[in-house]
Amino acid sequence: MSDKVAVVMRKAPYGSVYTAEGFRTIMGVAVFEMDISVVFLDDGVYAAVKGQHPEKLDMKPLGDGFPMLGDFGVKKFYVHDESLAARGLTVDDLVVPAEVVSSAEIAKIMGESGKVLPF
Amino acid sequence: MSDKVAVVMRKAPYGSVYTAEGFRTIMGVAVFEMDISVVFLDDGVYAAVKGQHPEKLDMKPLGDGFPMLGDFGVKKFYVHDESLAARGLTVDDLVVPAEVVSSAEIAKIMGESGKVLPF
Amino acid sequence: MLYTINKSPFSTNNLESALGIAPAGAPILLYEDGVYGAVEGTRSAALIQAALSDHPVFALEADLEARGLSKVIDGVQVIDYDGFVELVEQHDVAPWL
Amino acid sequence: MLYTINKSPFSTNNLESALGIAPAGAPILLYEDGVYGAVEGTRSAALIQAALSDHPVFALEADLEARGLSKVIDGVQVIDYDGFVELVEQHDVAPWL
Amino acid sequence: MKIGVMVLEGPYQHQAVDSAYHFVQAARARGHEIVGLFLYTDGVNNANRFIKPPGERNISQRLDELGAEGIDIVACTACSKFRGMRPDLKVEHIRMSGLGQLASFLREADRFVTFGD
Amino acid sequence: MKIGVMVLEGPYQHQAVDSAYHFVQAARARGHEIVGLFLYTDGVNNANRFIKPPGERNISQRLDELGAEGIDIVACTACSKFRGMRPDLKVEHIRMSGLGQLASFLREADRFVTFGD
Repeated sequence: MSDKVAVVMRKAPYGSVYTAEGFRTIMGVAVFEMDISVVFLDDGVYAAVKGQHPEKLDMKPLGDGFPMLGDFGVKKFYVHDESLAARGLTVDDLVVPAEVVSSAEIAKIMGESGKVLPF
Repeated sequence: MSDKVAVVMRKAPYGSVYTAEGFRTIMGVAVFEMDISVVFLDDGVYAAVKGQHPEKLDMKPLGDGFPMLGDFGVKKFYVHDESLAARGLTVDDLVVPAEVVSSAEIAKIMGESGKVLPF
Repeated sequence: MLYTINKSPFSTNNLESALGIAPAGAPILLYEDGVYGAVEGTRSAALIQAALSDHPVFALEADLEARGLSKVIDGVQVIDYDGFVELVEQHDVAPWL
Repeated sequence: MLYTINKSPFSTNNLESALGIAPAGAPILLYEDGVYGAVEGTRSAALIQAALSDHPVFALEADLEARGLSKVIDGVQVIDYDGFVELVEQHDVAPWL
Repeated sequence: MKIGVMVLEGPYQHQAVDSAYHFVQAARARGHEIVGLFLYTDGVNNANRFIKPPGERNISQRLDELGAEGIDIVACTACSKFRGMRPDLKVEHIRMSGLGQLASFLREADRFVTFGD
Repeated sequence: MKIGVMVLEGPYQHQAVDSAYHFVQAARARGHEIVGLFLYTDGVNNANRFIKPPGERNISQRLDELGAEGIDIVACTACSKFRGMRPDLKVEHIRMSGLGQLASFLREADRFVTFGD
């Protein structure tokens, strides 16, 4: 019995549904008072970049939702330092003020959460 | 109007349906007298390796089918030299006597076929 | 032949694989998650920068905008779906899925 | 934590990504198309060979057999689904999809 | 020009069918004829008439509209059996057929484009 | 031990649901309790009772059997709407519910394993 879970976002948005469902999972599970850590890793960092405009694809912007998650009690956002650097990004390019963390710290966050949901 | 088509197998078997459907496409389209070139490239070379035994997964072996395609008029099999080498394989590891070809030759085969079906 | 790539070069080998096969002069189209390969200043930008000496490279505008990508590598031509169709008029298609 | 990888190391960066995160001692399980990473004599074998000094590495037998893969890298432990469950008894799971 | 299109993935999970839709619209706007749109493997799931996405684009309805405008949209029969996509679950303007239909589209088309994962 | 399982892909297209099935069988053989099997995103398509694969394993039937043996198998309601997976199309022993059910499975489980693409 534990109410901790880490949602690890590793995939790019729009090409597939996983980012959108990862977001929906965070919100949907947070409502039930789970203690959620959100980790942006690999192409998952693109889930949170500013300025997404998928209107021409008739889709809804995904990035916009992340800052609202605080209202649902989701406050722990982490982003992988190397994944940002590989993409020429900094945390200022993201829609949420995520904590920039190393590989070792991500392993620790997942380990402490115990359960990992991959999107 | 052309009856030529190249079926390019780039994905590994069993993890996803593409190899199985690529095979089914080759057979199903060959029956309608299309002139088919089959190309094994990247992880697609694994589609044709000998000794596949997916019975424990309750699946049917895919490799076994390729040699039978000759009966449907499919005789042009090509395999990418670099893809074989990267996987420590030779053409003798394959269930069909495919012609070992270079990247440039694959581009030429696809170009002459005009239509490319990716699996 | 037009080589079309829809995957991020960080996640899959599709872009590298297509560039290894495409002969000089063959146009490359980046669309869907493939447009991440067109962004400047990333670790995989070198792939497209090198390709530009041998290939015309295109990236689909709607997919770039969707993903918030504005800084495109110099020399990559940003096109819309009308431009995609125009490329298909001029070339047979090799989809690199 | 058990890191589970189901993709070919030739096609995606999943194995490399997981190995970059997994701390020393964390077990690695290769299953589905992930078992291609366990085969000796391939260009990506170096990934698992290097990992073996830091991690116990497992490969799922049914997936190896399905794909006709018999030559497994020295030190990789071939297990069945019962062994997969045993690993899950001992560790939380980080699925690297 | 005559253009054939194939889609290998289902609705919402992958962008493939969306890209195919936008491509088809652009091709028609440029005066081309779509000789056929073949829904293969999970692509057959795009034919489901019960798709009801709250507040989002309705993919099967979009395809149904393309079909009503005269585009021949075909869902692979065998793939449909594997996925429980029965004829009575389809939108009106998508029909089912086998690989012979794919062969016809390939033969008739000047260009053939596949969208997938 | 209590184990929760999630499946993110549909039948036949990906091995995910097959792996989940074999894993669940092995876990039960070792005496574990499966607290729930959550079918998410395309995973909901595994619930389709009209799946009729000629000569191959029937995935929805297998899940139905697991459900009949007491495993709580839940298809995500919202994902089902997006994919046209109506309640009357499901096999008998799979029910529909929302993310609250996923939260319950997560909370109750000692271990949680996800199968996907």
